[in-house]
Amino acid sequence: MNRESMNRESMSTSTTANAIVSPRGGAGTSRKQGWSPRTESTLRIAAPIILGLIVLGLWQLLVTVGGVSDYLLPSPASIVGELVEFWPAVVSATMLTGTNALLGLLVGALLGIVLSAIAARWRIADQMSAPIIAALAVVPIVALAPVLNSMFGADSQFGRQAIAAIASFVPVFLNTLRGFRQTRPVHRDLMKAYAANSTQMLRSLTLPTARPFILTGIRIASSLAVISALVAEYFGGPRGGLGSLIATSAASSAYARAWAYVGASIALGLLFYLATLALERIALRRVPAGGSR
Amino acid sequence: SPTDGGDGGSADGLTEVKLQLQWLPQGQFAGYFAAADQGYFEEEGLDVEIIPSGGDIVPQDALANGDVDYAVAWVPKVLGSIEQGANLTNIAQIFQRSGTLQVSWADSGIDTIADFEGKKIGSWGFGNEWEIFAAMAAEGLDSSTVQIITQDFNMNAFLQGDIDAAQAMTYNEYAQLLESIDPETGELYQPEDFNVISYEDTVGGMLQDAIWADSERLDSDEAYQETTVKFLKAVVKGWIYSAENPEAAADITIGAGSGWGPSHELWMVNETNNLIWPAPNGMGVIDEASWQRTVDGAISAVNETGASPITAAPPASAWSNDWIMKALEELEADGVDTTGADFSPIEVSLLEGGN
Amino acid sequence: MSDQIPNSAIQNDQTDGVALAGAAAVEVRGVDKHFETASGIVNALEAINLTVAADEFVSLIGPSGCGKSTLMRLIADLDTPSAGELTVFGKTATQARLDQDYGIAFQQAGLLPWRTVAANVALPLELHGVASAARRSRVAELLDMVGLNEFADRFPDQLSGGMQQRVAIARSLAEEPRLLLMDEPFGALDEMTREKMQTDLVRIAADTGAAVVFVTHSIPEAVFLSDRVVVMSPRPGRISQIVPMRLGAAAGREDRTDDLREDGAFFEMVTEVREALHGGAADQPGLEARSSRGVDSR
Amino acid sequence: MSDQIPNSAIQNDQTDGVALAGAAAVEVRGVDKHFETASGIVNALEAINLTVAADEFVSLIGPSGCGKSTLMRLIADLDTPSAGELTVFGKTATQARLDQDYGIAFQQAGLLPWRTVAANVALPLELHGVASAARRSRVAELLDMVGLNEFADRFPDQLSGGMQQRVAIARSLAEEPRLLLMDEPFGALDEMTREKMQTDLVRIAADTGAAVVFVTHSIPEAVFLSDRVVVMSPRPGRISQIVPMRLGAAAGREDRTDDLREDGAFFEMVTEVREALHGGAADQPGLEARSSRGVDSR
Amino acid sequence: MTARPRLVGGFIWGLAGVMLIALLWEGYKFFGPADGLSIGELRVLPRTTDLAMPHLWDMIVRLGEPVTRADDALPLWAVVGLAAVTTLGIAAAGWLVGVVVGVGFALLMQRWRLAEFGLLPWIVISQTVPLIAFAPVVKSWGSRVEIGSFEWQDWMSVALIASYLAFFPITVGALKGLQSPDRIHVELFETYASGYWSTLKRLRFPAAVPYLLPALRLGAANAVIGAVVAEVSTGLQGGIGRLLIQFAGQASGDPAKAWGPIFGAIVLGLVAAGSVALLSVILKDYRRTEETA
Ligand SMILES: Nc1ncnc2c1ncn2[C@@H]1O[C@H](COP(=O)(O)OP(=O)(O)OP(=O)(O)O)[C@@H](O)[C@H]1O
Ligand SMILES: Nc1ncnc2c1ncn2[C@@H]1O[C@H](COP(=O)(O)OP(=O)(O)OP(=O)(O)O)[C@@H](O)[C@H]1O
Ligand SMILES: Cc1ncc(C[n+]2csc(CCO)c2C)c(N)n1
Ligand SMILES: [Mg+2]
Ligand SMILES: [Mg+2]
Repeated sequence: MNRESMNRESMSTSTTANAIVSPRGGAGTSRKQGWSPRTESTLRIAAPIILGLIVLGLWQLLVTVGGVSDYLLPSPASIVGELVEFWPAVVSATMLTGTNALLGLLVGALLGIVLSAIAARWRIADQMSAPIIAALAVVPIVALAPVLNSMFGADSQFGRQAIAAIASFVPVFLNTLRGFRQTRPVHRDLMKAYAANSTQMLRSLTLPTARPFILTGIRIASSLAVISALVAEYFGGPRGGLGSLIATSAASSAYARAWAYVGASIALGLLFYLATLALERIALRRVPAGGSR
Repeated sequence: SPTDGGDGGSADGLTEVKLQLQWLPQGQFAGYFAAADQGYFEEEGLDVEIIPSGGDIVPQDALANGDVDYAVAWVPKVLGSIEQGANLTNIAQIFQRSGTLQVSWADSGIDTIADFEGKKIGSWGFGNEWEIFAAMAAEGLDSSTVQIITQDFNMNAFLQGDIDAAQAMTYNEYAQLLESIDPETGELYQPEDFNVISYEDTVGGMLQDAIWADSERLDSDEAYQETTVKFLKAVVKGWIYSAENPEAAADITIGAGSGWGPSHELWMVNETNNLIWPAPNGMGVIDEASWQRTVDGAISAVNETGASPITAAPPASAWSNDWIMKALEELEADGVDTTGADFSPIEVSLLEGGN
Repeated sequence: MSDQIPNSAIQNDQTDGVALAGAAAVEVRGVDKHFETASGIVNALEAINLTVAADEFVSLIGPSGCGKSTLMRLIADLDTPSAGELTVFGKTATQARLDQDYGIAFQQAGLLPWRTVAANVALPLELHGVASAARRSRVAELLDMVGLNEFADRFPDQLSGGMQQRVAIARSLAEEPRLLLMDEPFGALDEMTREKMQTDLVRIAADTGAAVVFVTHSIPEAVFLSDRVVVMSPRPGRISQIVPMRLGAAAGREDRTDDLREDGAFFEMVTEVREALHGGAADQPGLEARSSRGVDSR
Repeated sequence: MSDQIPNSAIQNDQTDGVALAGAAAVEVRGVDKHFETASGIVNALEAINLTVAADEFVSLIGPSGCGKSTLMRLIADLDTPSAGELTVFGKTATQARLDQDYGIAFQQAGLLPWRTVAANVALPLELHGVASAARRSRVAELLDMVGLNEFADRFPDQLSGGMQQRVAIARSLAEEPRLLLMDEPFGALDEMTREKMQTDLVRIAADTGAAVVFVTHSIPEAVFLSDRVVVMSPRPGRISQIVPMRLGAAAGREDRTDDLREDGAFFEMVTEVREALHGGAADQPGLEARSSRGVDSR
Repeated sequence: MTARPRLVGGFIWGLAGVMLIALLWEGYKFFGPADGLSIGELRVLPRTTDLAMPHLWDMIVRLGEPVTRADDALPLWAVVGLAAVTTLGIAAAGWLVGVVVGVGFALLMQRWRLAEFGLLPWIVISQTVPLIAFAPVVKSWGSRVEIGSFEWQDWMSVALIASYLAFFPITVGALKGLQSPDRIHVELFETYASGYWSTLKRLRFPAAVPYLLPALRLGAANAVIGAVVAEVSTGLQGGIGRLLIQFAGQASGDPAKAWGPIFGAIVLGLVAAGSVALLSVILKDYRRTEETA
């Protein structure tokens, strides 16, 4: 791996990725903590749920018994109450923001894959894109939102979708590029020995090798897309999405309602995350741990 | 808690007070900065910290949470908070009039609220939209008959035709329009280029910048009561200074961190003065009719999710003229004119970019 | 009769009774190969002369870094010689590659992890446009040959190392190549599996009549499999000796069964290759620091 | 004289003239080891009985999965037996580990890549609070022993595989353990380097007088190194035979030079172990699908 | 080829990439339709007006001009630069908090797998909560902290919010890193009867370095993004976030000015990520990976 790709790699969010995909037990963990596989898979599901319930319970207790006012800290019960009361608005807002995020994710991921294929193929394209990618990776959305609204018009959802696309593009690009560079010498030799042409090479080797990396990139991008689409709503454009409703509710101190919308946005982010995680799991099924070695 | 409001004191014997603004430092708040700059607070024995806010800070919540002693906020927004359980009192209605406009192009045919139907209507959201919904409700329109578009920090969306009628404050966004180049002429836009609907002239007009205090402390905390009167006295003096010395007031706000250019800042101070002065009942005194109009409007306004800022009239504790009256009396005793009888605005010419 | 030969001489190259049917499978004449690296030029191969007859089994043996893999890669046209001439069945190496005249297998099985066993074996057929029905029957046949038809639908990670290597061999045989190139194909296997695979390979080579060029580190393996063992020495990589195998009665491929491994003639040949190897090798093969991580092709 | 022994019988275990100085280095009595896995219980070891005398060199050999590594890990107290008793120098395995009675080396050198060669060898000394001066001189001594003092300041990735393995061996000897445990330490090396390392190991073991338990897949390696070769068979892992090495004149450790490898007695013992192995092993060792990727400890 | 010419080559090509984007901007601005290109309702290519896409030279010239016509006004670049330094300081504080919290969580989860099971899903979910939803809460709660002579400052709220974005990649990277030692190494330390802390110091932390470095770099970029967003959200004075809204508000009359803080934010992010990259030079010996012979 050359120096550049090393830098690239470090900039990507892939570390984030793999730890979550393959929470490791075996290596790096002492055998003395061994649970049977069944206990382990039970705990893996039960532990977070129990922890969540405990925190939720404490929170409710704090408000109902602890004397913290419901105005300062809305209780879970009142949040659920608002959620029920404003359910149609919650659903339509979630749909709107979700659609923006999904479109952004799809376009951003597609662009990321295509452009990284170009960067992987031509070194010059890689070097030329490097500063731009680096800049995109660090630019705060708040900086871009007003500009994009001016460029594409504040009356359409395009600005939000563009922001979600930019946010998704970066991790997909970086991970895919890494994936394209993972083909093993033995496989490349093999394809050459078969006198495979470049299309066959791409279809039979490069793409399948990169696939887990692409999917890891998409998974990282998924919740970013949601949060970006949502935050972009704070900066203009048509109303009706989760972001503008959170802002409006909070501005009138309707915090329980604001948190109901926040809850919906968490659920949306989680839905995106889990959907892409499932996709990744399916694709990773056949690739030995650590992607391709 | 840092909220001394009368019982704590700083090293030099002054009482520490925190005032939460509802936006960044700018001419809209010139009176408070002038009072600080001219030493009016100090004369009253107060050491006032003026705290600006940003996109997501809700000033009345900072007050309700006890983070600050007083807050500047629009009435309909605070009414919403009061209904949610905040215990706040309007102690001085600084702006006597609504400064909100809905601006459209001169040739757009949008001359009244009724013309909004089917149009793309801009608003900042964040609770600034209730006047629109209230005015529309009076015309029998609801939020589903228009498309509400959130405006960002500038008027580009309007200038580029993304929205048909944009929300604008007389003292700020309207000036932004007049500081922009018309690409067709290469010159700045002129007032004739626009149709302007002022909410003050509609049923939807609502009371805006008011000073809010903590109701409980007003009831029970004597030191806070004393501080409140002193504080209001200084504030009134600050606004009088701003009315009489708009240029100097503009310089003070720029010095306090406003990032606007000098011409825009001066425009803002001047237009803000226009919303305050003259004040026939005395500056800061709450006009019961205007209050009632605000409450009615807030009850009738319904946004696209079906939410209203308030569903019922606020408690009586939501406003009180006691404190401002006391302050005005003391000032008048000193021979200060608190009605701005001879106030007259100045002429401000805006330069490109407000610079 | 393992006489030390000068590097340039190849007279005894074809003296051991192997009948030449048409062109030789591989013909290497005065081939050099240099690599340019960050730390200078590496002379991987120098003055290599070697002829492999059309149904001959030739092993390359020598210490690490002596250029065995490099020579094999030149034959496979995965690299080009710096000097000299190299033909495969009388054609250029490139033409032979394009014509798919050889099958190849490496130390790592190199299976594509996302393909099933059957799909891995089918890969070369697929790439060369063999119709799907023909492909299926050929794959079944090949898996039969390596004893894996029960595992056709498994994925590589569900197989043991030995099984993976068999799949790779089946794949290398898919297009009935007249030449098999194998670079330490059994290097990663344990001794017992390895012996089994050797026996299988001898059988398969006999069945198909293909020529084989086989790289190995194991002397018994080379002896067991080969008609001739080419002993190489490093820095620069040269052929230091070519040892023809004289295994008495068990010289025919079909006779090379496990019994041969306990035969006196076998041990004799092992000793002979051992001596050839030690005669030509650097004295402390392990003691040299690797020049650079990148170049190790394993 | 490699008689088939019943698994429970260990009579001939100590009959080959090795003088017992105090407690045996390793004493394994009726040990079983089961693993619980997702797909059921694996009987890795069953009814294992073995005694290793205090200066004896014992090799474990057997097909993949027969439990060699597991047995070694039990001795090292990296795992605990499911049943039976196991003592090291008369103490429990845990106590022996805490007392640092053994040194250990694995198939992979397992050097810490961020430490220099010297710092890697110094690691156990550092962990046990040896003063820095003493540490330095001991490290120099050890690197001398494995012939690597010139490379003290290199990092592992700058060394060849053989050199890395020597560093690992130096590390395992750092605290002069009376017992060396080695799990296929030469498995990844090429044949020639491997022979060199074997010769070195025999010398080092003779110098230090340590007992050695050595896991290998290579019959010649086991024969060359060992006083006794323990042949194991899988499913469940058992000791199928223990073959004492009778290498004639070259039986003493100091006499095991490279000449031994071409000795008739050597080939005889190789054949004997081969037969023991084939007698007790499953017939198709390569043909079993790996149960799970994770458990292969290589 | 040695590394230096390649680095220089990369730099030149990178510059060429930036030039290409500039050329595309101006080229499109010249040839593109003033109102952009719409497909149906959706504008897919931006408007080319000076309002939406100012000339690049205007942006550059604007940087050199005084920020306002006031007598003592500094040039725009100086104002942006000062603000960027302020934000960098706050982001650095947030990053440090993120490092402490992230590594702390990672240690906890590495030590007890139950903690990993229980916490990790929530840590993932935490990142789907829109920052903006709780920025005011942080500010409000922070303002009530007063311990002795220590009084909570507003910039600390911003730093805390920045740390919320920074801690995530660091947690995940550190966890993966701490779990990364090969089983062979863990067991080696076990055979040395090495205790938890000693193993941590000599094995787990060194082994975690290659995972930590990219995570720390990602954390730095995130800290900057978080700081900027929190500045916007809480209205903190003096930083680049404040300038972003301030100048966005002036973009109708002075479109080029709004780009000043955007460039500032990008440079800021690159500097932050770049300074962490310096760490990897210092720790280069820990980036050596094990070579299996
Ligand atoms: N692509 C390359 N670039 C530079 N040097 C190379 C390259 N490939 C091989 N070499 C060098 O050429 C020499 C021969 O390498 P080769 O891989 O052919 O040896 P080998 O005999 O196959 O060794 P091994 O037994 O370890 O596989 C070595 O010194 C190696 O470092
Ligand atoms: N931690 C474990 N969990 C479950 N099964 C295990 C575990 N460790 C080993 N096994 C199983 O125990 C049996 C013996 O394994 P072991 O690693 O000891 O074999 P081995 O003789 O060392 O094999 P090899 O020659 O491949 O190293 C195998 O079937 C293996 O799958
Ligand atoms: C995010 C955001 N929130 C509010 C406003 C508008 N605004 C800020 S203060 C204020 C009262 C009068 O100035 C108004 C209307 C905006 N432009 N952007
Ligand atoms: Mg090789
Ligand atoms: Mg093993």
